[in-house]
Amino acid sequence: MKKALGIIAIFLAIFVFASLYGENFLTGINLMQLTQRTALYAILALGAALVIVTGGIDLSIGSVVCLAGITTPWLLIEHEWSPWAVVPTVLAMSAGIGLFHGLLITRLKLQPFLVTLCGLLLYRGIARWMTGDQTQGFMGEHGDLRKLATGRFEIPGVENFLLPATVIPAAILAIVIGVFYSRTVWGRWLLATGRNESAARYSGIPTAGLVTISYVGCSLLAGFGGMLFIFDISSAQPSDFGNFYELYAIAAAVLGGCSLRGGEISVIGVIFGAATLQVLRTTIILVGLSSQLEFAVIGAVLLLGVAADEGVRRFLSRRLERSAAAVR
Amino acid sequence: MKKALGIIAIFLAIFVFASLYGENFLTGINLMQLTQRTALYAILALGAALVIVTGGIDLSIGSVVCLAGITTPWLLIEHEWSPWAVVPTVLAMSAGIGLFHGLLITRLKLQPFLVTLCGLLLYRGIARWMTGDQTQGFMGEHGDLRKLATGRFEIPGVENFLLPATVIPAAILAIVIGVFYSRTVWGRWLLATGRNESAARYSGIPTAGLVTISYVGCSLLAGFGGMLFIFDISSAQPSDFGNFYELYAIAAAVLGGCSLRGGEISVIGVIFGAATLQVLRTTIILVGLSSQLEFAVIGAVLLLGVAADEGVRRFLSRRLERSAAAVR
Amino acid sequence: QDGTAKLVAAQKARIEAYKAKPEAKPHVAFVSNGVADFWTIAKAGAIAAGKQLGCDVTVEFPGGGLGDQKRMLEDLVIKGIDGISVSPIDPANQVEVMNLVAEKSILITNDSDAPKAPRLCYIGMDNYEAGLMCGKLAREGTKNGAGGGKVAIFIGRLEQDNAKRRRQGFIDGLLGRTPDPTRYDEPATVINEAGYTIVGTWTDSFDRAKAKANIEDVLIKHPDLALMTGLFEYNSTLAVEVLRQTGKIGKVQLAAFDEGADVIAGIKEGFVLGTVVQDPYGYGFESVRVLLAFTKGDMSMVPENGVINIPAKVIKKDNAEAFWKDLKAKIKAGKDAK
Amino acid sequence: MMSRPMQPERSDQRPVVLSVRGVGRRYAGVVALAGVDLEIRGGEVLAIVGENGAGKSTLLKILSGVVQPSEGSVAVADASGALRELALDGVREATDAGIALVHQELNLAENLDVAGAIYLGREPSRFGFLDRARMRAESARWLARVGLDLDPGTLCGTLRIAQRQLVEIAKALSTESRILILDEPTSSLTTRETERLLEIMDELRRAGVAVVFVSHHLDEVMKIADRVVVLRDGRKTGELARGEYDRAAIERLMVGRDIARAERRAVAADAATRLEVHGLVTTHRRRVPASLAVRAGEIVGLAGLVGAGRTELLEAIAGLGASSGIVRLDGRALPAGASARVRAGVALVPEDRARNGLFLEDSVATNMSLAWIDRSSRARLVDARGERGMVERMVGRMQLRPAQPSRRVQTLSGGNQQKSVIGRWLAIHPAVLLLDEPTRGVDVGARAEIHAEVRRLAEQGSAVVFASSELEEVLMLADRILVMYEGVIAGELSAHEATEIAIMQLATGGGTPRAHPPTAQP
Ligand SMILES: Nc1ncnc2c1ncn2[C@@H]1O[C@H](COP(=O)(O)OP(=O)(O)OP(=O)(O)O)[C@@H](O)[C@H]1O
Ligand SMILES: Nc1ncnc2c1ncn2[C@@H]1O[C@H](COP(=O)(O)OP(=O)(O)OP(=O)(O)O)[C@@H](O)[C@H]1O
Ligand SMILES: [Mg+2]
Ligand SMILES: [Mg+2]
Repeated sequence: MKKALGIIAIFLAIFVFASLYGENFLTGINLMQLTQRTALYAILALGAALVIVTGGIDLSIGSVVCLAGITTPWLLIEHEWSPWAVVPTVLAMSAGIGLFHGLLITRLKLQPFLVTLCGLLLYRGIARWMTGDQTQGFMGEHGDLRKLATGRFEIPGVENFLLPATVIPAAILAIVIGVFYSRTVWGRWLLATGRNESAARYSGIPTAGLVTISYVGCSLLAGFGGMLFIFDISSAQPSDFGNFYELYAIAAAVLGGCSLRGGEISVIGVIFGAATLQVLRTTIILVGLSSQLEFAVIGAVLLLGVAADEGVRRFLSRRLERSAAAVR
Repeated sequence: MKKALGIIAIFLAIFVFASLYGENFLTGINLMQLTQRTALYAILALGAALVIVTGGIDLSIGSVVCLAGITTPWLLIEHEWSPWAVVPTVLAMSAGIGLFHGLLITRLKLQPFLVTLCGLLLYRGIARWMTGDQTQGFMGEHGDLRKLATGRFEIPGVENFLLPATVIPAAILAIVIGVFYSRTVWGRWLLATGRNESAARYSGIPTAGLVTISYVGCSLLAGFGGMLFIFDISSAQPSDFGNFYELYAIAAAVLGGCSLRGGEISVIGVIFGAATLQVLRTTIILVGLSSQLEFAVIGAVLLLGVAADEGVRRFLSRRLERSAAAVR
Repeated sequence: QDGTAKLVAAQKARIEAYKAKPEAKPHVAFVSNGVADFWTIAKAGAIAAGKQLGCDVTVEFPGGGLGDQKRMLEDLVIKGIDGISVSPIDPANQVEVMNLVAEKSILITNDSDAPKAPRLCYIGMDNYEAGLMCGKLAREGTKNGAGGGKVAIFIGRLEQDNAKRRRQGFIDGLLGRTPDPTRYDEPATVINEAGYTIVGTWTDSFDRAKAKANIEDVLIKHPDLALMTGLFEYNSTLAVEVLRQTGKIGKVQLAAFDEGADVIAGIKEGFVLGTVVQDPYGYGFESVRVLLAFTKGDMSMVPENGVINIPAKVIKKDNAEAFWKDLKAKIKAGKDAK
Repeated sequence: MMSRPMQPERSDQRPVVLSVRGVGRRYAGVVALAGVDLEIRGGEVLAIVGENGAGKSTLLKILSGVVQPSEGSVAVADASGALRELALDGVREATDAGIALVHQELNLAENLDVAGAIYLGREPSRFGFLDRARMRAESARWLARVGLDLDPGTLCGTLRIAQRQLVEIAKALSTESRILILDEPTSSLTTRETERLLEIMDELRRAGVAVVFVSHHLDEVMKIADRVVVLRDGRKTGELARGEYDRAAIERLMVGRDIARAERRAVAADAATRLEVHGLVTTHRRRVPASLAVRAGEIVGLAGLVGAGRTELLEAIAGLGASSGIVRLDGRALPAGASARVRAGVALVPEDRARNGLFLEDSVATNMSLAWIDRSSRARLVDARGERGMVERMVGRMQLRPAQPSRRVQTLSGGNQQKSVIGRWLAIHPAVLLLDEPTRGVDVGARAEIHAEVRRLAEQGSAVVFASSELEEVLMLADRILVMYEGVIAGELSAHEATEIAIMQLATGGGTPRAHPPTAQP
């Protein structure tokens, strides 16, 4: 929680700014859409956090989003599979990818960066080849299935705001992952493994298995996220769908307090990290800045944010130290 | 050198394959163009290796390539500066970017991944905003300056093969960097810093300064590379120029034996890493595979390569252990 | 289809209502399908129209494909924009977001049409037609020489509808087939027809270094290549560059697309057959003009079939100079407007 | 305090709980262990001694399943007492068989709290969910047992090395194993904690637990061990029961010769002051400024309990960590920052060698020449030939084993790793040498060598300050002794007036009117 304070502060600052200067920022529909996008990206970011906890990294998230996302309409529309077969197939394929990464990393001891970088190229390549670089979409069909991402729920007593359906899986995942790391034995083992692998091994912890499972989890979430993404946008091109999503996911996780050295996680932080990125992007349009500036603004604001966060942290810890000294 | 053997073997395997099955692979012009591309990417990869040695990472390489590359014709053509002013300005700007990264990382102790990820967004954003998303090119002018990248030299006694001019800076850089790490005190200290930062500090090594210089070097090479790239391709579009180049650079460095945990470098390995990626790309075309498959093939071949490399290494070390015992 | 008709009717009703009470200071938007010079010229047109006719204009370039375009359209709707002209990346699958725009605002399309969407009109040309022009240009160029030979096609990517149509048009034009926009030749297969061998289509996902490498590598693989075409602006520009660098000028013909500076220079020098140019400035200008008229309750400039045609032009040695001057003036106007 | 006699029982009637037959272990290039037979009985304390690199840690790791033997077998008694051969291929199996090991090189996950570290791998849980309350309560009990006054919620990353050592011991104790294996558990503990640990070992022995431990401190060994096994070059050279051994006998079996102890010599009374520390305040927590002066040729020892602040003081002098105050060398005030101070000639051998001293993946040569290459470089170019010569000489002088400069430090035994760090600084003749626990994990012979080297350096005019938790070492090496208590220099004793009792009195606050309870409570 303490680790998340920084990103929550950054988020609030941007939110307040956007409310003041953005047109129609505080409208139900905008908040709804922000919630939707945050939920989608949060699912990827939670996945990224799973492997970051182990001290690893997954650069293939964007490509798995692409492959899983593209495969869904490809099977449904081109091959006319039933949704009941497609969803499990896509999820199993994503989990298989994670398993493959995990085994290469834990058994063959290859560097996670390298393995998942190859993955980044490989899965996108497969998606492009499989579809012959053709856009894949639902052609207006399977509206019911797509409700998983496009559905909206009324909240009793609240007007002008409908809750996007994606919030439900995102919230469940967040809670499960949060509980997993703070309350379960395995979560604790993973935290220990992430920071000091040999200490964990000496304590009899099956580190290889746990790390492998983390990669499975990450790819599974990426695949699940990819499915929801394409349900949401209804069609995608294999060559650009999901490009750079791994960076957004990792950025959200790191902003949210996961150290890339491993062993740290804050689920609340990760979600606020994802939300911050989305609010920033929307703010740029609603405030009326040119979209050419989007990248520059996001980069500058994040950099300022983390630098300020670090500055404040240092200032506080110095104050704390001094007051502790005064007490003695 | 020993670390480079794996990638050299992978390179040779691909090279032999391409010679056998690729149309016109072993022609002077193809080898010349491969040399040119390898030299260009090797400059970026050497830069990436500089920060990887410190245990850091630089994700902004592609964006610095873009900013430096775009700024060059922008100043030359749009603002009609003289080349004598433009080249130093662009290089100074690149070095400044590296200094900025280095200070944030060593003084404010921000995570390299986060700082340079923000850089990735920021510099591309600046390039897009500065040029109004307009393609920048030389309009057929400054042919002399562009000779830096487009020049070709005859090698006495060799026919059908001209040496691309970019080989000269690449070779000089490789030698300087190689000597730096193996022969100078600072190089040795940087290797030590990458291995164990805290022990380096305890040994009186000015770690912060050296690490900062490494980031300066990386961005400087990225900027220099960006300049050569645009000399070579003559015009570029700010929104896509240099996209993903950081991944190619880092991949080449890591394939070449730089561990992302820091403290290791092999200049020869890095160059072969860069060459491998380029040969692979060309091979796909000359062998006649669909370019849709390019990504998939690169990813798969690299993965296979490193896995095989690791396998062989293990086998040898096990043999060594056994034979050592037999000697006694 | 029912829903589409309803949305069209709703938009028309909204426009009708503007007759009584026109928007005070209308705000309209122009959304491209990516980032390119083509679009900066369109932007110049849009902004010039905004200045001339008196309204606010927002121009957005989605850099990240479909998802990005969807996000921008949603955000513009939230912002409360009066009308949007969009170049849809994948019309068949973007029905929902276009419905959203039509529901809350007014929707027209440019550059790439979405006839099934509730758009009130389309401003642009037919990419198949333009491709056909380019193909004919290539056919003439090679007929003057030996005729026939190996042909290579370079294009940024093939996913988008306009790219597919443009490529197909080129092929049909080159081979002298009877035009049929619904035809589709697989990119992976080699076409042997009418004395031509189309050896392949190479894509690069907008990575120019890669695009250049593609051309270089194909020239190595096929030293006897007779003709090539770059169907996106930079493909042609890079083709010119490679021809210069490898000394293949005159040996390999080039039929170009769009108005890259190097391409125009090549036409003037005489080693580029010619280029097919669209009028992005016109797309931008017309889009704003039409949307603005809507906010005043005026629908008169929309023809019966809903297509406002702004045809492509073939630029050859004779008209290159005049075209280039005019273009420069337009770009300058656009920049100054910013 | 050291007085309570520890009564041994007749141990050879006890049941054998662990037995190894002909175990050996080879690594690329060395034989770490060869043909060792050993029987361990319940209710006995078995000490394993030997020089650095003799194979002690390797043997212990084999016993506890961390390392697989290249040959030979390990058998463990099951519940009925019958020996069952175990293909020990993992820590888990060894743990299940009732074996617990405390490693020589400490291994705590820094992001866990102390309770989490103690119960890592065996967390009390209900349906897979942690039972935190129980974990905390029980770990508090185990911390008290080892005499560590620490909140179980403290993060391990903030612990100093002695505290980490005690946490690891508490962790091993908490498994309530039948066989407890401790690899140099006392190397970073002060007398008080060592004393306590010996008592615990005695209690465990009475409860029927088999305790195996390694120590380079023969007095500890002789006080508690029922049996001593001596290893040399990976082979067992002797096994002595209580009563059969004395110090000299063991040393002879270990080294093959008698160890000469260096003579103390006097510091010239008129020697100039080299190092002067004035009003040094570290920002960490102290407000009490420390001041001290060391003359050329003088060796000053710092004594104190765990957490007394010796490390903090030495690090501040070396320019590490934020501090204010003046440090002068030969009258000149030194700039802040470790690299400036090293350049001026102030060197520190840190107490935590794995974290702050060594580049584990690098070779011995690289580790040793790190400071030297700077001194000898021309135009910043490394003198490669000179470097090779220097390293070879230093390997000989420090008696590194195996004497291979190209060996990765990680594969050296603990004591040889320590020698590599000291060698790094001896190579540059620093004007001021600061040593924090200089002989941690170093064997008797090598310790004498290191002492001799330190003395030689002092004789050449350097000022030496060292901190040691071993009173014996302080008494043996120092010309003058400063005793620290709760971050303050509580008193000063000259070599001839110093005794263990006098030091302990100052170290526990007896020298000052303030009567805080000592850090470590019984
Ligand atoms: N992983 C390894 N790879 C190669 N050699 C090793 C490895 N581990 C230990 N050795 C070698 O095995 C020998 C025995 O080492 P070990 O650590 O058992 O010694 P030790 O008796 O515990 O010494 P110390 O008292 O210094 O701790 C040494 O020569 C050491 O260099
Ligand atoms: N950087 C730090 N962070 C947290 N606590 C610290 C730090 N430095 C010192 N301390 C605390 O200051 C006290 C003094 O520690 P120090 O290590 O200097 O003592 P010491 O006499 O060397 O004892 P030890 O035998 O543990 O090495 C300890 O209680 C320690 O917890
Ligand atoms: Mg040992
Ligand atoms: Mg200490």
